[in-house]
Amino acid sequence: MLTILFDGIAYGMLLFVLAVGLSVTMGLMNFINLAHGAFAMTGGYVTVLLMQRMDVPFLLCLPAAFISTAVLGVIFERTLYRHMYHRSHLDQVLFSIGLTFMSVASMTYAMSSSQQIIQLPEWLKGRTEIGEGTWVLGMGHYRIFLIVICALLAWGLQAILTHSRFGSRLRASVDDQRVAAGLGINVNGIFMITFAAGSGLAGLGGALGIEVLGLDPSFPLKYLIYFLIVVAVGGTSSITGPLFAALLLGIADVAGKYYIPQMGAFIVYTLMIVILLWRPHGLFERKGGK
Amino acid sequence: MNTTDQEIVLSAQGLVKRFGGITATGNVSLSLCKGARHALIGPNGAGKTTLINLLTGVLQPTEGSIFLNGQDITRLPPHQRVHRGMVRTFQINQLFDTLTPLQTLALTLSQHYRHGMRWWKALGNNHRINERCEELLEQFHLAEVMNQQTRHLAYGKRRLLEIAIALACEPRVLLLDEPVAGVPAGEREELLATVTALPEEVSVLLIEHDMDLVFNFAKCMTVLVNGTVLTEGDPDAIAKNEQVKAVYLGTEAAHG
Amino acid sequence: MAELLRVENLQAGYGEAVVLNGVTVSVEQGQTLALLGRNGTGKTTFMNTLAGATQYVSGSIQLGGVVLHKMPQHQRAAAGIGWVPQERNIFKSLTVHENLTAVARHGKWTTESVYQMFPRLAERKTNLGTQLSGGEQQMLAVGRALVLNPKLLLLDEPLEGLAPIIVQELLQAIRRITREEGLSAIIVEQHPQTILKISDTAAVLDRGCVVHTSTAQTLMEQPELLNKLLGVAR
Amino acid sequence: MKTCNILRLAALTSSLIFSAGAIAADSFKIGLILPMTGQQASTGRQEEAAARLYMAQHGDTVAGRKIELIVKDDTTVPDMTKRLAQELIVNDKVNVIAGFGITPSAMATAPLATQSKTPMVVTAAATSSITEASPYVVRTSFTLAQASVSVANWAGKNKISKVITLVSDYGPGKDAEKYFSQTFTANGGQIVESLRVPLMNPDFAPFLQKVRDAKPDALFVFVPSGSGASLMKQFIERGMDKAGIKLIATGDVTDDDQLNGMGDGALGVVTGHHYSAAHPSKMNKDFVKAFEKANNGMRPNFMAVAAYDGMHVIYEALKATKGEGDGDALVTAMKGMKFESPRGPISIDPDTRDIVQNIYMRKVEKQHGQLYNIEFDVLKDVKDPGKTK
Amino acid sequence: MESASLSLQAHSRWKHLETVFWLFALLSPWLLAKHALIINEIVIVALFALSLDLILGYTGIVSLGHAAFFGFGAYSAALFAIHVMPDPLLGLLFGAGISLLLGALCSVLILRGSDLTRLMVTLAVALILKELSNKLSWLTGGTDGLQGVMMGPVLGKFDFDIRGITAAWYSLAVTFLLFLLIRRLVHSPFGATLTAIRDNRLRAMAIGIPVSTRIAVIYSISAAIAGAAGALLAQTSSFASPDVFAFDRSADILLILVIGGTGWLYGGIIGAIVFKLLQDVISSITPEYWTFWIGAFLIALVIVGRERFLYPWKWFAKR
Repeated sequence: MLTILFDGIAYGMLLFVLAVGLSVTMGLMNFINLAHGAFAMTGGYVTVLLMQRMDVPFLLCLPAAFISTAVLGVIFERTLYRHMYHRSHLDQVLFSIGLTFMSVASMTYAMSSSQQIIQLPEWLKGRTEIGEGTWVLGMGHYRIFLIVICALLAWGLQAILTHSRFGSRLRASVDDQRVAAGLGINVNGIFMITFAAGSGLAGLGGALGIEVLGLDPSFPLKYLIYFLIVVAVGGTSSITGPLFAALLLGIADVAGKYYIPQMGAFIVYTLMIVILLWRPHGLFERKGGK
Repeated sequence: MNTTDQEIVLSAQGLVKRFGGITATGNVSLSLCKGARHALIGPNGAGKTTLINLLTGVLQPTEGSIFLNGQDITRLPPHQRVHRGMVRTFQINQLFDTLTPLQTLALTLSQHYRHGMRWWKALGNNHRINERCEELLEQFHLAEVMNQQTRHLAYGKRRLLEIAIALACEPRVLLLDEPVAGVPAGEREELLATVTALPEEVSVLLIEHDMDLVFNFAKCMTVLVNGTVLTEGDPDAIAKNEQVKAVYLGTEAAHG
Repeated sequence: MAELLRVENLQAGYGEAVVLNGVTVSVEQGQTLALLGRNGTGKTTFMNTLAGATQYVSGSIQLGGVVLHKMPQHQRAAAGIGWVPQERNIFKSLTVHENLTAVARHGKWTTESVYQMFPRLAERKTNLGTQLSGGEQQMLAVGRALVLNPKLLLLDEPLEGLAPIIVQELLQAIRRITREEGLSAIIVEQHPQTILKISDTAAVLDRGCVVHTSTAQTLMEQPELLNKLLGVAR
Repeated sequence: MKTCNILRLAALTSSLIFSAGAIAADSFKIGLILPMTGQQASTGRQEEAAARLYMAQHGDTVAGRKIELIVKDDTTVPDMTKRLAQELIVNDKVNVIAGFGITPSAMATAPLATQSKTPMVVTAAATSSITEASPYVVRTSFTLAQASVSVANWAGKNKISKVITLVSDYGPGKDAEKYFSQTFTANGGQIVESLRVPLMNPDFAPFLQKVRDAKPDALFVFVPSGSGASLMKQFIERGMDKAGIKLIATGDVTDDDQLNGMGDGALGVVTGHHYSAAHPSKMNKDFVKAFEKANNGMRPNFMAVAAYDGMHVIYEALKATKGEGDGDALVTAMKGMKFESPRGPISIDPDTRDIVQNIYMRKVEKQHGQLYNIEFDVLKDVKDPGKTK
Repeated sequence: MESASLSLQAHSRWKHLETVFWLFALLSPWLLAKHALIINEIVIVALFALSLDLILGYTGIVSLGHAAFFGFGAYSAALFAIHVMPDPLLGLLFGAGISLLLGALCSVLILRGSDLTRLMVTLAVALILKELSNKLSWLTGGTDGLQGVMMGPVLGKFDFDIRGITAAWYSLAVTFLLFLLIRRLVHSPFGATLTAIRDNRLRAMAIGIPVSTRIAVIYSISAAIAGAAGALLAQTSSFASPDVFAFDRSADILLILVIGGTGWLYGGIIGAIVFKLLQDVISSITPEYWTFWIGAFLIALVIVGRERFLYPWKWFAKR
């Protein structure tokens, strides 16, 4: 039972890292970026290329995935996305889906359509078990690694957001864009950095996810639904919202499939409908927010 | 105010609205007679718009009740209050941007005449509605722009349409929320004229800061301060009222 | 005395609603202007326009010789505008301290000097913006503008809706900032009596135009005029 | 009027493109409908490459007729498959339709084959019942029943008595589950539990954990080839091999296309399947070499070999009918056809039009630094058990 | 002053161009007999897009799960043909009717929340239905799809032929009739109240429009039309599989509608023509990489602007 909980947490944490960037762009910039998955995929492929062709160790690939997608994010933000901020949501959807289509086809062309597989270092491959009987807790080392990394990230993000000057300026910009700018905060610049960080996180998530979710060019579309669920359920006004939503989703999914396998696919969707009917703006609606 | 021999159309009794711990409206009672010209004034943040939202059903009061023509409407949804004759305009234009003034009015009228579910006939197929549309467009100086999309109209014209829509609903009680706010000088006269020329049988509650309009229009005034009624009376009495003066000019009493 | 702010024939508004119809005012170095007018006459729009938060239409704004009206909003703080918005607009997910540090610029006014001026804020350093009372929020809004180390302080209805004792405390503080520290300011108020006492000059807005300018003293001494311009009267 | 013109222009352009192939009036056309995009895209890629390889090796003229291959992407949407097939038959007048990545696509198209008397060579979809959907269906891939029954038989003889089955929740998966269970219990084994995972399933953890908790002797798996790798890794990560649970599967799980990337954890996994890129015959060695050469080192998998053999069946039928393109004659010629394929000897069952082939038991081993499915046992001439009961 | 009645009805009057368009469309199965199949597919997609336009374009309700109704209609019609009778028109009515009921049920889900909430709730409904169609294999044939759908002749006379001419003609005729209905509807007072709700819900309430009821009604109608489109697909392809509920289908239809432009009826139709032809032409040239060009097209469309890109002739449109 504990093992199931553990697996659910690991899965949820991974979803969190993948989706948090999307939640940030939606919440902060009111921009619907359905191409978020494409950034995640890019991060994944960067890792695959580095590991397969250049034998770069896995641990080094992670920051590389983050940085390269973040840079890509900045480039896209400056050249394309910024023209889309003032457009209607439907245009944004059309635009970002177009981008996703292109990325899928380009990736198929460049990397072929088959599943990519990476070899984790040995120390990540094992498994440790604690306890006995119903309370046995079996932990795959990679999943421990995932939980640790993602928890650190979540904690780090939270720390940056709550304890750094950048964080307070970012929160100020989200709270009240107009007044923040009027008090000398460069809201556009902050948004750009945030967009880059969001893309970078997606890339990192993509890299971390190869082992669990697999990686092929259809990735951005395949997991889009999951990202959107996390964002919708978690709300777009905090870090804790998506984190909680992702964990809930991960645990519910894993536990649901374990205990009632024949209901597997229904659980997540039903849960989402129920939550959204109960709290239409997500679990962590900002008080008095829009 | 002379309420004894006149029919009371709208009355609010002991309205209280709290948001969390904050009391936005504290025990406000108000009544309008048939044909009333009543102004509601008060400094910013006095709770005027909250009061309008309570009356029209956008917000539910925490306490108190509202009667329209003697019927308790406190729990009715907004659109049913409209059916019973209470209509409002908005401080910030709330218009149908992609429709023309003509379409807007035709649609409002057909909804008013209970044609809102008719789907088999074209809008504009009804003689009565068309004629009434033309009258309203004429009356509100909108005839020459009737086929332009509302979002492309001049601000003053949109303000006029805002009131025309309300009148199309043939209100018995009309709540006007700052009708001349933001209207440039050139387009102002037209608007003032239409407000003063509203049909006599309609009871009007006006929220306004423009003293020209208030004093030209109102036969009775209520001063709202901090969510409660400070005083009520005819314009001259209000103009002379020291308490009101204090509120507006900020002698020490104002903050007491 | 040198002229600090010069606004000429300013037109601005929100979207297509033009609220300011050609406003011309000026503020001298070290002086305080009381900007008066009834509700909806354009006072707040004027302040917001200086801070860059409205739709600018035409006219010019210069602050200490620098052209302001074409400057992006976020650069105006650096140019010397210290804005205290009407609704206070405390950043609600920031603590009191963060509200100050997030925007602070180097200069004479520091978070410490703000805490000295408003000891209540020092006590509530770690509280979130939303947990403050109205008066404390107003103090924080003023403090937040001060740590920008502005040349010109824009106070938009700083006394609105506050308890009398807080009003006094704030008035004291404002008087200290403007009179003793010599910071130039524009103060918007609906209640002229309170504010004229601590101002040098006064301007009255009606329907987006300046309908009266004089020294604060002159206006204060004419209650009839005041009532006509600002009271409940024709 | 402008709308009209533009519409006409669009129609004209499209008709030009549609009819471009029709110029060579006497060519023999094969319409190959495959998923070329989306999650099944690798199937399409393998098959197209193999078909083209076959044509390159055997020339594009057979019995005096020029062979023309038209490839269409059905995006794995059955009604799209059907429409494309219909267009190929009606407009392009193809003589044979081939491909069909998933069972519903094949099922949707089968009535069309009957109606138009067009031979339909199924080179991918693997549910038993497809060949029964139309008398014009000929299959050169495999059926899951073939593979599953063989695995079940092998398991019964190898001290495996308690098994949990884990299959993807769709037609082929259900087939695999059914035929494995039938055979395995008939041989005295016990099925502890039958798990079905959703087709779109990102994480196998809960299912594998369930298996681990139940501690059977072996886990029998069928998932479509794309998910095989991640299932395998999670199997190892969960330490199930160390807990004494064997992984037995149909060959989809250790798909040759992916096997090499799975890493050493895959070593020793036993699967039953009809093709391995390591099949020790000269023909296969040549095939693999040519395929890898033509496709940037991509290793052919069982999809590729099915398309390769599909082309062979079509070529031979055409030869047998002396270049006549008549559908009935072609199907008659295909029935009972027997030949050597890179996978070994195969034949087309004259009664069911389904493939009869050897099923090999293989174990993943390392050869020349690469992972391969190395055959160690063979069940000869396996007919589709789905039809022989 | 121009008469109000004239101006008001100007929008609902038939334009010549429309007449020409529909004449051509209705004749197209004969004029372009070779392409009857793709015409049929385009028509079905156009009808589906039209149904989405009713809620998205005219009422401002977003949906990422409209395939729920499409698929429901498809399965209903297919099952009707198998278990009750093979008459296409009755099956169509049945499919549309069942979808109407489903739409009415689901309309309670979309009344609250933001656009994102609505997107996700509608999406979840479609995905749950998809899963159901997979699980209830005794009824639906599971993943393999529902086989053995044998359709009778249309009106008892016209058999479905392999060239797809009857199918195209049948779909066109149904779509045309439904289009006429929809066209009436959007130009009626009822239609105007929908636009009012889209433009400004607050004001719509303030002129006495019962907003929630209206949304529920139009949502159900839209569901019925989507169901009819699904039924057409199932009938003309004699097949239904869980794929009819797929996310891609909902997403594609949203794209198609947005490509053509929302809120003027022809948007969905033009979007369907453009998208399907592009897909067909490009994917027959490059079956593996056609999505790249579709993506490029979408981006270009958004950046250049729909008006300039697609219809220089948009002057005859509603606005």
